[in-house]
Amino acid sequence: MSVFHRFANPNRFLKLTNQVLPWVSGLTVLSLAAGLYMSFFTSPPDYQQGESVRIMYIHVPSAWMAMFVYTSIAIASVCSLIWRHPLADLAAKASAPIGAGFTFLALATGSLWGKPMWGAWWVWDARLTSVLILFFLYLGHMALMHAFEEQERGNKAAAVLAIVGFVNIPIIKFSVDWWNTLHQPASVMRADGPSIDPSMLWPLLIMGVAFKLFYIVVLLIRIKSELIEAKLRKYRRAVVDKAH
Amino acid sequence: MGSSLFQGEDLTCIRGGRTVFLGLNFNLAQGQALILEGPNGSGKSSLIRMLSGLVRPKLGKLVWQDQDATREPEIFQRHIHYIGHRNAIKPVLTVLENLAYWSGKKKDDPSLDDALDHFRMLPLKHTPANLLSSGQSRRLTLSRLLASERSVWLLDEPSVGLDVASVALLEDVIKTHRSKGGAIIFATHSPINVENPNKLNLQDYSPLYNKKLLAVENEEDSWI
Amino acid sequence: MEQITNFLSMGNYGAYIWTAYLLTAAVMSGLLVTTLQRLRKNKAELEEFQTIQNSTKQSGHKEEATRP
Amino acid sequence: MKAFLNIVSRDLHLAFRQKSDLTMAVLFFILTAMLFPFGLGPEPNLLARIAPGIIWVTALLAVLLSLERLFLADYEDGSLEQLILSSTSLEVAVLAKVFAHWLTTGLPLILAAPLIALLFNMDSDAMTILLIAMILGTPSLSLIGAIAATLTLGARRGGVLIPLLVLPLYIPTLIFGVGAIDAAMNSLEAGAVIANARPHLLLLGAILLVSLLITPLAGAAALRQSVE
Repeated sequence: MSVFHRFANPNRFLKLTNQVLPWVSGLTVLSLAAGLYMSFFTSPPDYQQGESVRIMYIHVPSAWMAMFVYTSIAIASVCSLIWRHPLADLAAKASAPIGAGFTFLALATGSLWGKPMWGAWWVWDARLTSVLILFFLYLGHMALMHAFEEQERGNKAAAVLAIVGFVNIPIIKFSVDWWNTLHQPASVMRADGPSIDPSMLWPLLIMGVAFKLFYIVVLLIRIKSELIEAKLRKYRRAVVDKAH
Repeated sequence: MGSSLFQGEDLTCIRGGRTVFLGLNFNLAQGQALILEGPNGSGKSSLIRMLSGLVRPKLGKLVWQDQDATREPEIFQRHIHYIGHRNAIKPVLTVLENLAYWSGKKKDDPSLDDALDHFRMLPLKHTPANLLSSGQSRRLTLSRLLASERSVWLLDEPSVGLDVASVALLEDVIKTHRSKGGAIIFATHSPINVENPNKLNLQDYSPLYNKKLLAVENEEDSWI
Repeated sequence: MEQITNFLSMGNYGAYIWTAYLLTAAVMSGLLVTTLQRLRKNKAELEEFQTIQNSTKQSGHKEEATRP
Repeated sequence: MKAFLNIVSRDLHLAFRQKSDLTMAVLFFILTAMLFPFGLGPEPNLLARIAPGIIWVTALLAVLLSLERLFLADYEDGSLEQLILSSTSLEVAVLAKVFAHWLTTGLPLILAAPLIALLFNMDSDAMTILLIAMILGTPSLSLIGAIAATLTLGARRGGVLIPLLVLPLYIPTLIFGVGAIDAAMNSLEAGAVIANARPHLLLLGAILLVSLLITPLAGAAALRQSVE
């Protein structure tokens, strides 16, 4: 009876993860160190914003991650709903806290950058508001996922929410172009090429890569942990079934 | 016995990470009655819900009149009537309004009166449903079977809350339904007498009771 | 010494910049640490279960063996 | 279409048999809005200035209160299973239920809004825009709310979860709803009222269109999961 072979094979996934993990972790440490060094020592102060521009090297990558992780969750949710792949559910579940963390960082570091530049910790402009909504979407996703007795139902409900909430992502991306706001417009991800100096662009990009690698490391460990939990649940059930 | 109406091949149901039953086959022909047996947790309700199309089988095939309907339960949903544990009765509506809504018929349709009469509910026709006893509610629910005129009935514990006389009414209705070529699948703990029924014991397909299946399940690497 | 204070003051933006970086470090290491802790806890529990299972399996085999 | 009207008339029927359901949202709306003059003082200019925000926020909370009931009764008494098994397309059924919900909560709110606007000294131009904005905005509130209502069926703390899921998604409607009235109040020439409010109203319309598209799909998917 080979019926169970047709499901995802978690053992193969675990084996692959264990092989990849040391390499990704090493790369994360390297790129993080290089990014930090460059953002403090090789990049110049901004001619308008002075040294405070150094907050950019964590603020902008955090904001990228906030959107990137949410997009990953939305893609995983589509896979979960259409192909019912169990690993997609685990990936979405494992990603949400990481995404929420980075969204919080984007908001907090933005606030710390905004205070000296704009004179206010917070302004209610389109970009900030839409990122705040994103943060609440992450919280709602996590709450919904854990709100059901049956994990399966939580996964599916959260998947629908993630897909519905995805409308927010283009709004965040283009809010600075559509509305004239205090927040500065995009300077890296532009159709006609980045508009900032290479001495600032490089540390920014390297930090961006470092954050993404960090996400992959934490994500893989979390999925691994979830898989072990699933195995534990199976053992516990077996004990109950035996007593039946 | 008529030709094959509804078939299941190698059906597997997994709920909350637990295999409820696996490798289950059944065949329902016109005029047949299939009784699902088995202790608590062997998956009787799950199977009935799967056959109604509410739950999709994880593995296996559902065939309706030689047509593969595994992916499109809509094919057979038009021909079945499912009655679950809950009665789907709105307390603020009258007995007749409740019946009319789910059978999709006008309130003055004579077949509604007939259906109510079969289950001795006609005198309560204009009573708000919140005044009904649990047995009366169940009888109202069962009268939908007659009003909706579907060929296959899927009944999950239809006799819950019914007294002996009402169970006899149900047996009567089932008999007429079968004689007209209808088929029926039901799960029950209390005896309902039907002529030459086919029986399916879910215990044989449940890893919880059939330890041979448990071994098969445990051997596999997949645990999610 | 003066170089270090200059570096730390960051053109008078030091308070904002260092708070931002420290906060980032705190959140990221927090994510990593909680994740690793959970993994370790789950791994330990799994090992416990597997040792119990193995011992019951062995004793089960013995029982079968002793039965004629 | 017939199935759509069937469901709408049934839900209206049910709502009219239980009149408390019908009046609760609108009573909440009026009472809550009336608290603000007591809290902020009766100064007419101040009240006129903040009226748009108060009307929208209280309307939003009133809709929020009614959301949990939208699908819960059908879910609990087994009607939802029968609805899914019936020949009606579930997407149409979701739209019908949402439409009935709007008729029983959104519409009364729109009818009550001019009363509150009068109490807050809003001028007639602003009141016209308020009504247009609410006609465009309240259906979106029902539509977006329905998604959360279907997603939380069977959840442990459904009632607490719905606000968490729904309020962030309501923010755009709130922003443009208030923005439209503010723009109308700030226009100096009489003819410019509509022109100033126009972009906000168009955005409200866009939100309505997007939610009209998303809600039936997401709602039907969530309903199917809820009975699985």
